[in-house]
Amino acid sequence: MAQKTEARKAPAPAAVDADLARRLLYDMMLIRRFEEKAAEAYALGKIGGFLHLYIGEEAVAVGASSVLRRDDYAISAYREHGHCLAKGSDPKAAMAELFGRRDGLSRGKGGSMHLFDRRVNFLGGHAIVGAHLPIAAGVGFAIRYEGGDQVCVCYFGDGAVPQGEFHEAMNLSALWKLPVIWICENNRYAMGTAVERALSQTEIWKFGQTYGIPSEAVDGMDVLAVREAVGRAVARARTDKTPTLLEARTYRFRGHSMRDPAGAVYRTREEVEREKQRDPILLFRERALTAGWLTAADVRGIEKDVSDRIDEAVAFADGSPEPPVEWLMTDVYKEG
Amino acid sequence: MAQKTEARKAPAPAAVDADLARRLLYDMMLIRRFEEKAAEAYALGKIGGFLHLYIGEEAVAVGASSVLRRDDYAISAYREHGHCLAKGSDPKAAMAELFGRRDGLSRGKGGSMHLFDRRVNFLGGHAIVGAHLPIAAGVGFAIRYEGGDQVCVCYFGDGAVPQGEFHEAMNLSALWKLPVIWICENNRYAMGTAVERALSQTEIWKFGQTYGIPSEAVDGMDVLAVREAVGRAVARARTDKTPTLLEARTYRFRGHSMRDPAGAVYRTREEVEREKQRDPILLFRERALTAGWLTAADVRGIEKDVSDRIDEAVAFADGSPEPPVEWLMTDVYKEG
Amino acid sequence: MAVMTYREALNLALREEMRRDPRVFVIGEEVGLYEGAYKVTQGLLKEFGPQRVVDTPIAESGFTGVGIGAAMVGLRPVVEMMTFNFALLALDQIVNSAAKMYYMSGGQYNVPIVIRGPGGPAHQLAAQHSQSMESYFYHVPGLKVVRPSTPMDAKGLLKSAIRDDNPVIFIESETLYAVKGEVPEDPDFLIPLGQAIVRREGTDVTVVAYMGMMYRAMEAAEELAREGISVELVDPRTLRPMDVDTIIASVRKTHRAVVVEAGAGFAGMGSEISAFIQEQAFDDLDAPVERVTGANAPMPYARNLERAKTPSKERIMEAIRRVCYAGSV
Amino acid sequence: MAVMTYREALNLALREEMRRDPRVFVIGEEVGLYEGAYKVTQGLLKEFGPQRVVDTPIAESGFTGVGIGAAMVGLRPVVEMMTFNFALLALDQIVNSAAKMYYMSGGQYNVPIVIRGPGGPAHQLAAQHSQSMESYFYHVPGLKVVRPSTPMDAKGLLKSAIRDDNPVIFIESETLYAVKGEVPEDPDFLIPLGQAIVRREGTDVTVVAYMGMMYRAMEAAEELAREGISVELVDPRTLRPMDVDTIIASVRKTHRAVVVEAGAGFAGMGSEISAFIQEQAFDDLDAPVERVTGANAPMPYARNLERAKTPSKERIMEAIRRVCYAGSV
Ligand SMILES: Cc1ncc(C[n+]2csc(CCOP(=O)(O)OP(=O)(O)O)c2C)c(N)n1
Ligand SMILES: Cc1ncc(C[n+]2csc(CCOP(=O)(O)OP(=O)(O)O)c2C)c(N)n1
Ligand SMILES: [Mg+2]
Ligand SMILES: [Mg+2]
Repeated sequence: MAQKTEARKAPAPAAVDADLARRLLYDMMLIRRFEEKAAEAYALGKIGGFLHLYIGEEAVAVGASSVLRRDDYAISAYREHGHCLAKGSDPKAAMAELFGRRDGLSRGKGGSMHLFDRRVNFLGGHAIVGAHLPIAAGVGFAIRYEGGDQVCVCYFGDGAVPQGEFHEAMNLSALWKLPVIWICENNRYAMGTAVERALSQTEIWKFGQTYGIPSEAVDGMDVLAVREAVGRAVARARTDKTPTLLEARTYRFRGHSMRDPAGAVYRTREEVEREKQRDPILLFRERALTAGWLTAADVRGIEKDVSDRIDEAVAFADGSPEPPVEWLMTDVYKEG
Repeated sequence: MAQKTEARKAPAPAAVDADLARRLLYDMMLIRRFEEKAAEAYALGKIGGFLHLYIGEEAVAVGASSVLRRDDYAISAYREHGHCLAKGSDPKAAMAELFGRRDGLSRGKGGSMHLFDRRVNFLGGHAIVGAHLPIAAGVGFAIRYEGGDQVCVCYFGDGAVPQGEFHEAMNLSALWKLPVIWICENNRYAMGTAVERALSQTEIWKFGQTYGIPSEAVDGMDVLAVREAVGRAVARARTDKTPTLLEARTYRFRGHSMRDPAGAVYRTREEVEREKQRDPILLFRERALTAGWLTAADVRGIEKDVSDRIDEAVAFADGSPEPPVEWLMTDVYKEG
Repeated sequence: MAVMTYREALNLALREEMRRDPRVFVIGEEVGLYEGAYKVTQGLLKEFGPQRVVDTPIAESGFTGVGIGAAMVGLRPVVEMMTFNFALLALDQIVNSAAKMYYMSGGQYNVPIVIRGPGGPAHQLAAQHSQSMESYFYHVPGLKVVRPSTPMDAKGLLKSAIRDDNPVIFIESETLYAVKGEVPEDPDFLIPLGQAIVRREGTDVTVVAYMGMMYRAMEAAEELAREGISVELVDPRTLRPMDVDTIIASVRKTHRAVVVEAGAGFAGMGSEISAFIQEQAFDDLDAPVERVTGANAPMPYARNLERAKTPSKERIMEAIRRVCYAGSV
Repeated sequence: MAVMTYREALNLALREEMRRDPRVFVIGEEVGLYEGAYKVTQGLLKEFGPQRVVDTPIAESGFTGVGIGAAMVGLRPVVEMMTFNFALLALDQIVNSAAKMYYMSGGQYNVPIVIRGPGGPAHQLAAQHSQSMESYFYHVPGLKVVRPSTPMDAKGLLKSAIRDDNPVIFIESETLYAVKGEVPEDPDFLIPLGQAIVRREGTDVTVVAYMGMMYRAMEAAEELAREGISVELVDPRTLRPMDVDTIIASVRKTHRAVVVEAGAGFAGMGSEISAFIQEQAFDDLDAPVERVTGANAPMPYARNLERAKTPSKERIMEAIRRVCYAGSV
């Protein structure tokens, strides 16, 4: 049940200090490293099915999650490793899930597209484009019903916008004033389909205006910009349950999935190279160094911690056994 | 196949003359009379199932159809008797369909909610709210594909707007430039649900703006206003395939269906009485008389013609036999 | 015991469960102010207020998804489909989200939701508004599917469905809302999901039927009794999980079976019942299991065609006679 | 005859029909510029241009409705579902609009549309992307449902589906796209819908299977031949309309039947096949019709659990042995 909790203040997104800078950089690098290692494991056949990497988009999940409480909810589509880790999940259990092992977040039954983690209120991991938006509205409904002050952050891609459920979820959240923060990760492509080939209105944030909810576009490559925009949205949602639509302008550096490695049919190499100049990790690292929030030594330290932690996650996943075959028939129904 | 036709000009909606005034008044009164007689027949048990009357909304169908060609398409929901008759269907066959008889438009298999008439390109008669909008977009797609210059008029209620298919159809028609004229008959209620309890944006025409298509609200009780607005939309659609969203502000004088006769739980008697002052037939008759387009004698003549024609329709329907029982299994599959 | 209509029994079940558990709420089109298109939710808005009796716009997949999300985090929604015909718009939410969430999450998030409303043939509502809808659900692992034929079952099974921790598809019938019957008033009266009931004991043939077809089969049975044919009538009540044992036990006794179904016959519920009967009681069968089903056509509007679409008492009687005389000569 | 993959056979069928009839067009997600998520539409954009090879946004019910509307006024759309899992979002359009239009309109508007794409179990795609989808369609009057197992069938049946005047659900398989086989190049080569084929002649038992399960059943048959059990393998190819006669004729010859199905067993395709076999060949059967089906659970991601979900060659062989030895002692 949506826990009622004494209204702890979420950290005000104001000033950046060494501590915050470290956390943001660490989380972004952790996700990046997790994804790189997952790609390796996929190539080795240790991960099967689809694998959608979040590389290039880390600032969105990290910026947003940095203003969330543990009892807030987050929900996403199938490119969700970053959202899940940013919400606080253990990379060991996440990697084990990608490996399809018994110690995985979803006991090996969900895989890469279906990470769930009740410990940190991460609600998945959904692979039908658009379908998790009404579900997010329902989580907001429950928060209001229970009189809680949590929020629900719902991440979705530009590809979900033409889907009817986007419209239904926007209208219901606006009509009923549900504390949902809609974060559209506009990485300009849905698989091979550029936004302008999918939407007659490419300024996605403008859809929110029609429903009368606060809406804005934000630079999804700037972790602080995301943090501030989401911070404002969270404040509105906690105090008077207003939903918000944020369009985070970002870019995926890799293909749609490991089966679309180049991702080069529908976009030029030049475009990809240009976008890589906006790498959210490089940008923030520079900024942190120039601003003096972090020293070069700090950064090296973070790099080391991150890579150790992910190596450990891979080792853990590798060591975790396959689920017992009886689990095929468990969790189909919950016994009363 | 969407017939290619030499571009006959549709009548310019400019000046009103006796002829046009007669036609508009005649068509509105014909629909009104048809519905009144259908209500009687329903009370007598000659019509079964649901019966949704169009009384009060006649100006929309008649104003819109007055600028259409026979080879243009029209499609609607389940409150479609008026749209079907205005497009040119024979009241005899329409009434016979309501009676479930073999001479009915749909051979008695469709009933009140599923009137279809290929003779006049009337594409039904659809009872799943929102579902016929993508179908209308498909008709527009076919017109463009065939290089024809027809248009497709799609009537739907305010209740269809919160439905995902509204959004999908708007986006596709705007993205692909399909010659569809979207006419939302906003009669302020979807069954018992007032627009403001269903939509966070109650100015329905504004949705169209987001998709970048010409959009406006029009007085749905003023047959000439509807005719002009639809005339402009049709011109745009014929020349450069631009879709349009029109919000026709109207009101249903009767209950949602014959099973909701009063329709008084969700609206006040005062409101209904007030709205009846805007009766589109009374308003236009007055105007036609004062403007001298018609004389009192003309009007009496029209009244007589209309009531004779509908009596004849009822007699025809009554006299038409039930469909032969073998028809249960015909029209399930079309044999190649 | 009180005598009440099927509609009143459902209404009472909702009231009792809403009083018992503050997490239970009702959501759907016209359930509040209008008190339900078929008045099943009459009086609920007045008693429980707009927070727990929620009117929605027409957005089936949207408000069903809202129910699923709310259920994931601990509420117990009862979603009304004004009629089940509209559930197809929400089928992705029901099948890909509700039914699979508990499994995909490795047992972390169950979805205790009830989706209820009328389904099946109605009166002259034609192809889109008059059809048997259970076939879209009973094949799906993770769902439970209920079809309650009587007021008592309507109450006892709806209460169990609401208390169940899994998604339950609860399909009523427009044609049964006015049916009267005895209903226990005890708020703790429950009928467990997954239990069939023998509506009539008999020795010559087992007839399996539910909802309107159960009543029609009962008439056929009474009439055949006069011909000396003793029919045992079994009503599954829950289609998934199906109470196979009760049906098999009956067939082992009668050695003959007829399955009656209102919906189109090809690959319907009757197919599964016929299949498991011959699988599990093959050596007991003196005749093939016969199916009496609706025609494999959409529902026509015309009264006479509509009548011909669903199994008549006569067709049920003929099938029963056939299986009874088959093999016995 | 040329040897080509299942994927190439589908591609060739599309090309031939698009060349033959200007009203035929392809529409769906990624069918054009990207040449299909599974490359079935490779080269079509280049040959036929963007007007006839239409990329869509992600809006399944929207673009399926577009196909239906276009078909009503004379075009012949081939709608690609990137995978059939997503067809649930368009199910209302398919069931309530496409399947019923011809009937509701009293024969005025037929809907010559093909909805095609891969369905069924894939490799580690988990619950939402790896499931048998045919059950949502084969029960529906007004639809035809095809499941082609070989490259030759893929070509011959897709061409017939495109020329058919009714809505046809054409479900391919990700696991078969790379399968090679002989395919007639003759552009007039068609395989009529509704005809099963005997893949292997035998005398002891009839096995009914399609798609991946057909290949697995074939392996089982070859292995059992060495044990002296002669299996006749029938592939229905079209599920609706079902070629009942070919299956019954085989059972009358062998007196035994096993139905294999990848999907969940409860109320699946196997239920219908088992039901009509015992109905129509009851006196010929020496043993109950057995079903070997997928587990009644969603599809798990883990490799070992996934393997356990669908019928193995061993389970098929055991079932065949059971029905062969049953009754014969
Ligand atoms: C309803 C539905 N249709 C199609 C697909 C296949 N598909 C998977 S991801 C995807 C593209 C989604 O793009 P976007 O929403 O922008 O997210 P991104 O991959 O860019 O993060 C598509 C079409 C799907 N999963 N669900
Ligand atoms: C998808 C769907 N949901 C619910 C219904 C039941 N229903 C029939 S008409 C109606 C109200 C529609 O109102 P509106 O679109 O405004 O049209 P109006 O009746 O006012 O002309 C509803 C909810 C339906 N037919 N289809
Ligand atoms: Mg994208
Ligand atoms: Mg309305």
